[in-house]
Amino acid sequence: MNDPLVVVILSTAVIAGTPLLFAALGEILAERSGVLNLGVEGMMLVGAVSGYIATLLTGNHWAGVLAALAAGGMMGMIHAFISVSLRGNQVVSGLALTIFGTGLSAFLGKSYIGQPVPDVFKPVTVPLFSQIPYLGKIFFEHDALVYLSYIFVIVIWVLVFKTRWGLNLRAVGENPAAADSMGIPVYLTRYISVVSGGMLAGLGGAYLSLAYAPTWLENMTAGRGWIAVALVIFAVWHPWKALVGSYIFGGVDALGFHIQAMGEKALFLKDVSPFFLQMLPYILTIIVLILVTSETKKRRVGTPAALGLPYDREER
Amino acid sequence: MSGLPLGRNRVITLEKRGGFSRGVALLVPVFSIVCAVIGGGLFLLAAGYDPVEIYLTMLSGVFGSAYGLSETVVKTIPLLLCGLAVSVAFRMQLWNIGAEGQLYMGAVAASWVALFHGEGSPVVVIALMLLAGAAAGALWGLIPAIPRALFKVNETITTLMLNYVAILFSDYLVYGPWKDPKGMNFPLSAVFPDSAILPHFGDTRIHLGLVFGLIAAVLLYIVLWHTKWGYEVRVIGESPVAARYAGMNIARNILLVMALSGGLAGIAGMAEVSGITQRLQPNLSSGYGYTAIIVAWLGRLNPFAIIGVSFLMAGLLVGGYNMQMSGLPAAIVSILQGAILFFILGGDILTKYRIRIKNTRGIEVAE
Amino acid sequence: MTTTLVKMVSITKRFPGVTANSGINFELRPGEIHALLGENGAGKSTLMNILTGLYMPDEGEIYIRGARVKLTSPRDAIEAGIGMVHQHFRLVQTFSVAENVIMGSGDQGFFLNMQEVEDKLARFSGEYGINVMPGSKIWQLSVGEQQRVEIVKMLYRGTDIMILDEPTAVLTPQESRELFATLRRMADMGKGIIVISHKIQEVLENADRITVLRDGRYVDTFSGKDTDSRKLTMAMVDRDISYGQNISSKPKDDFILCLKGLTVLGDRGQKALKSLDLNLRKGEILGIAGVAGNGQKELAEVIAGLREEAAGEIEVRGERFTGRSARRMIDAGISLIPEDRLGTGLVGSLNILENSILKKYRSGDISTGWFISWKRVREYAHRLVEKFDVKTTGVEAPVRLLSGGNLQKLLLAREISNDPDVIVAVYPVRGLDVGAIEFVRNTLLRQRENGKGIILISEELEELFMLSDRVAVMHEGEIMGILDREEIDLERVGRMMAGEREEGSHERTAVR
Amino acid sequence: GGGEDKAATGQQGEDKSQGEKTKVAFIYVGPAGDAGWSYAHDQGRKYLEENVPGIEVTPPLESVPENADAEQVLENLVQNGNKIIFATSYGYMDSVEKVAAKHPDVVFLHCSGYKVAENVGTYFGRIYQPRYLSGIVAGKTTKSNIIGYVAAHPIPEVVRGINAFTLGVRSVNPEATVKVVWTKTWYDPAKEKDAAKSLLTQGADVIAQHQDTPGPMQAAEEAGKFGISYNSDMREFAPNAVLTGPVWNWGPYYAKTVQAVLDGTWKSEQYWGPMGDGIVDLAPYGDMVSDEIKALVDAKKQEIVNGTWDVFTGPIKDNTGQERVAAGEKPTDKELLEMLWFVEGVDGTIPQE
Ligand SMILES: Nc1ncnc2c1ncn2[C@@H]1O[C@H](COP(=O)(O)OP(=O)(O)OP(=O)(O)O)[C@@H](O)[C@H]1O
Ligand SMILES: Nc1ncnc2c1ncn2[C@@H]1O[C@H](COP(=O)(O)OP(=O)(O)OP(=O)(O)O)[C@@H](O)[C@H]1O
Ligand SMILES: [Mg+2]
Ligand SMILES: [Mg+2]
Repeated sequence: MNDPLVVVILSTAVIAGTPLLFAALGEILAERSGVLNLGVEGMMLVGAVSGYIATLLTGNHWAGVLAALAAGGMMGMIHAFISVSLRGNQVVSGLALTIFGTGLSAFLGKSYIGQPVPDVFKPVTVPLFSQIPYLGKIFFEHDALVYLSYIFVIVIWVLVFKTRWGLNLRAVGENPAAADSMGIPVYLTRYISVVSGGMLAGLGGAYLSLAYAPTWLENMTAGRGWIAVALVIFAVWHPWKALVGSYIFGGVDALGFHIQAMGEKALFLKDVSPFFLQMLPYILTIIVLILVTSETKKRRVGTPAALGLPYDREER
Repeated sequence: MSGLPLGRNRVITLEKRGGFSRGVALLVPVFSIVCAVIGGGLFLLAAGYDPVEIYLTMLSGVFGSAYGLSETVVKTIPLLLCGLAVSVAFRMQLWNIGAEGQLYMGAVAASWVALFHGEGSPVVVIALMLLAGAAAGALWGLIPAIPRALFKVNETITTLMLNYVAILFSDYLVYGPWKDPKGMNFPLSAVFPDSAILPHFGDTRIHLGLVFGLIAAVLLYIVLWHTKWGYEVRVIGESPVAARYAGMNIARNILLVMALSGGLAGIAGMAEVSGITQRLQPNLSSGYGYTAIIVAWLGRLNPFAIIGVSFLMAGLLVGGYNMQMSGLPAAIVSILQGAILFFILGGDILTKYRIRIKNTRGIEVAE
Repeated sequence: MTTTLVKMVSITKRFPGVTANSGINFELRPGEIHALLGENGAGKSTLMNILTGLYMPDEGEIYIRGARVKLTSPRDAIEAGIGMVHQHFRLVQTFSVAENVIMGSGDQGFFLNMQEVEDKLARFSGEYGINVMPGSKIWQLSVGEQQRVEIVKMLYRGTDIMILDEPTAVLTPQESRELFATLRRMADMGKGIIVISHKIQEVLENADRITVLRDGRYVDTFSGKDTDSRKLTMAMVDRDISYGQNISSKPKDDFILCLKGLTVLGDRGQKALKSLDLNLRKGEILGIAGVAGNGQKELAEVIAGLREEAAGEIEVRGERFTGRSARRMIDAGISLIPEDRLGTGLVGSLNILENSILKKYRSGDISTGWFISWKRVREYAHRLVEKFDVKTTGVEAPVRLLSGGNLQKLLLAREISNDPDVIVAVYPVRGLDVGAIEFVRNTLLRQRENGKGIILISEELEELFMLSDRVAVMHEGEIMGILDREEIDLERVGRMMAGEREEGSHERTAVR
Repeated sequence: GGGEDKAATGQQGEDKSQGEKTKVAFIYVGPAGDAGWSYAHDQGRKYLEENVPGIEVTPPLESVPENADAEQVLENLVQNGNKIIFATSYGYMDSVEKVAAKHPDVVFLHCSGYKVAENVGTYFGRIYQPRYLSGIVAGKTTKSNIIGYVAAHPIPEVVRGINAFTLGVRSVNPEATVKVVWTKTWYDPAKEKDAAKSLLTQGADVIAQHQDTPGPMQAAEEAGKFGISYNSDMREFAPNAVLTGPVWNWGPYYAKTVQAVLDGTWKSEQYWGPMGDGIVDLAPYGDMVSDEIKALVDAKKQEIVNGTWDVFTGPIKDNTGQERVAAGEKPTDKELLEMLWFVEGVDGTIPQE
């Protein structure tokens, strides 16, 4: 443990941020298509338990990842059906999905309580990259899912901003009527992005149960789904900013623990009540949001214009 | 894409209703609930339970006894106040997710009055607590309102974050400075003096907070539909551009509405500590601020509808414990509650659309 | 060999409460410009929405190039070579022109190559004479430019059945003329073009054939050469129309509104008004001519207190009113009839009662203390509806359900009943049919007789010349010149609209 | 309603002759699937069901919040005819007090509280005893002489555990200190793991925990360090790290208590079960624990079980150097129950200002 403390904290931040990042990326996809999904917490839980059970049954953690993706996708399907096809209220549907997912995950996991995962994700050092001073330790000494999250950030960024599909996706989220008349299948696009968003949320959950704290415990996401939803706004619907936001959130939490653990060495901070240290990530998020808002307003980037609104072709 | 294919030449389509009668407006929620009950029942059956028995337990637990009913009302109180709180904000398109935190701050302020200025005439003390609770909630609602009004900072995220802060702050007090010195160092404040405790109805736990909630609903209705300010709020909510055009001050109204919203949630917090727990403690709220969002939406932001919906929602929550008692694991109760909401939402579509099966042969391609 | 491009046979489409199309027949030939004429709500847009796959008809058949087709989505229509510029543009505001053009199209690879698109768009400009800046964002463009983007979208897809829904409603005469020249060029290449319009003159000048709809039914199809405006009007409305003329009294001499050296920033931070001087008299209609997007919107907004002055002064009745809020301007007797009726002028989901008091709810006639007296509101709203003949299913129906013409009537009714001294009317007849236009113009003239000052911002020069006591011409935020009624001359105005300044004809009040 | 009727007949039925089974109920603060606190109680419930005939155990109520809901749930249980109710978290204290006052015929047992009544008993285990013993193991194992302690909430129960543990550590290794980090949550595996990591970064080589999940143990495992678990045997989660840890074993207590009520011998008491009763114990040792250490622990355990010695026997100084317990003295149970100061050797603060 002779790395500088900052490196250690940042390295923890990456891990703590990863489940948030997966879920936030998923939410970015859904919201970019105009569908608000407040069911992330439920999706993560179902992903976590499915990944865990599949790993337990097959002995292979990649099977767990697949199961989590599938389960998250199914949850996305429910939300898509209600909010896209039935044009139901997206807020209520999302909240219901969280209640539903909490119950479903507990139900599924009941008989597996307290069993360790046979095959967990273990840190793998990336050759070469890990040699980079500081950054190597921070970013390249983690498990495969963390690397997968980097790839997803890049892939989603490219997909959303550099491809035909992404252009269509954004068009659907900004102005479904315009997209529709250009022959873009609005409902299909929304289905695809909500379902893949669910898959990513499921993966975020599985990261908890297979890598971060490998086991299944009811409610083990402990509110991370909500944070992920908030991070998307914070990130102005942008994958890179979601990455930064996730790491800040994870890191500030870790920082609070380090300040406590440092004791006397933390100087004046040692006298700050842990209750107040715990508030840090939330307060910091608000402050950063206020700081970045004026900037993003100037450039007219922000909420997808059709977010939360069901689309109906014959509506005027 | 607008229809589900059904066989060769048929599609199921949703056809917009051209407005609907009051009959439909009443019938549809009933229909939705029936759907929800049947859907939930099928689910229970699939999970290997007897739906009839489960529903009966739930109903008898909630409505079958004076006690069950009174407890449902007890739970209605915070849901009603928070539901109203959230609905005013939503009406102006302010996505206040922060009722939970505002409730806690209201509870904290009311507790401060009770703990440090609680001796005296009950009327005065309770009035002061009410005032303090409302003020603190309002203040907590104003914090996100200011950046929202000035710089358009998204309030969804700020209100959500402030929930966590408020709960930590309240915990800080009960674990620290406000801990009951005679409480064996448990994280609980001292019990409030009698003068700081809301009167109860009979020997139930229903307390005066119910009256606060009902009065708030009526007042809110009057304010929204019969005052100039309420009119402004509704216009701004429907069309901020038109409101500006009409010379309304949007920024000021954002502050006022968020303060009102926070204030109502603050009263919920005050009522909860003064009426129920009678001291400040951790875990004060069972997520009322969040459930209130569902309540507000299902009540279509209408104060009177919110009274009904919060009662039903309370029944669903209270009934959840009853179902557990009859052997339904908590997990399945949550699944059922989620499913019921899905069905209510799914049924809701019938208020807006008529389902029609269309024959598409008439415009089929010839080949 | 005259094959038909499109044949629509006995199309029927019902909406809850209305049959928008009933048994309509329609035919389009290659190489023709075919106008679709009819009053508001006649069913023109509906018919075309069916042709573009947006609406599914309840009955009827569609043939494209002789083959029967089933158009279940816009995609089917696009594949059949049909494209449409909608009445309300279907553009993504935050996207660039190029992005709007290529979205949904299959000809790009998986990865976007914006350079390639931009090159292709540049070639289009040459070929069809339509200029667009591929890199600009839609929200930065004027309405006219946005329309060009819509047309380019169609061209880009190789559309040969082109539909334009009221394309000239938002264009200046010059722009309209250019548009029809472009359309003619395209027709000559063998494309079939459908243009929806209310403007009889324009249709007569440009269309090869004209189909008229009334009340959702097919009336007749005329050949452009063999018909006249009288016949068309009769087919459309079944009666004669007469516009009032601005002939009577002279304006008084006292100014009620003076703008002095007014500079205002636009949405993009540019100077939308540049040190502008303008005065308005009592009993005067001051017309503002100019190509849309030259500062008219900002002018109206600054007068109404909806936009801040960067420099300069506003005086109302000689009193300084610079930097006042919208509310103060309303109280000062300034009324704005905004371009955007539903959204700015009226609140769609609120009912007629609620909309009728949008600016009056603070006044003592309507409210007592904090409270609004709905009884009084009801009486008031009924009076408005009766006096202005607003057709409605009831004062408690959301105004969203009102037709365009009736929306405008309600808006005018409300504004005029507030007895303002100054009325700023922005494109007050845009998108209205002849009957409604008649009503609006006559109403404005009556207000002039009552001694109000009216600023009429319009893109229809004919209208301006007919109604205005003076016409000021705006170009890039400046007044190029002001012509008195007697001096008005289409040539001069046209030159000024293009940016030529007439030194003599400026606001002479500064000297006075 | 039917519920009331049943309760009424229950009240009269002093002689439960006709196979009328006594109903027993449990309420848990978390899900039974938390693998921690509530899980341990649920194991106890199962034991009770299997070992005591003549009772009917109502399905346990999970995740009952420690607020207004608890009172309603308790009242409802009574109305459904339950005669013995175990409320398994300290936050139910007020609710139990209120409901019990209304139903003198029902026996309430409240875990970890301090308020008793005619029909309300409290129960708890002296978990600090095995904690002390686990401290011995930790103190013997540490090389860096820094031991990390991941603690949930700053309440007396947790503080007492930290102190006992530290006393155990220092009894064999006076050089060692125990660093405390508060997580402010009982239950968040990921967060608890991060807290443990911060302690490891600060040089800790043994991690103890007062948390409900194996997160801290997993952190120790990954870092190649050691851990002292809590609640249940956590060796499966961190086989190379977990040395041992204090565990709960509620079953025998539940069986005994219910039997006593059935027999009519139960009397209200503040039961604080010592290690000798088997309600608390040490989890099985990890393979790396040497026989020497085991012997050491066993010796001390004997003293505790025999009652010849207890953990907080003086002299004990607090971590500001002030003497809190004089030599040879023992604090009263009340003093133990409200303990909110750290003993010497603890590096940390108790947030209470
Ligand atoms: N979205 C809608 N849903 C239901 N009914 C509508 C809707 N929109 C319009 N209507 C009905 O259709 C009628 C005609 O609407 P439209 O805007 O086409 O009027 P119009 O016939 O063009 O009238 P005008 O000439 O005054 O513009 C309205 O009076 C209204 O009752
Ligand atoms: N989506 C819709 N829902 C309900 N009614 C509609 C809808 N679209 C059109 N209508 C109704 O159908 C009728 C015909 O409308 P349409 O828009 O086709 O008229 P139009 O001839 O284009 O009129 P305008 O000149 O005002 O554009 C109107 O009464 C209108 O209200
Ligand atoms: Mg119309
Ligand atoms: Mg139209």
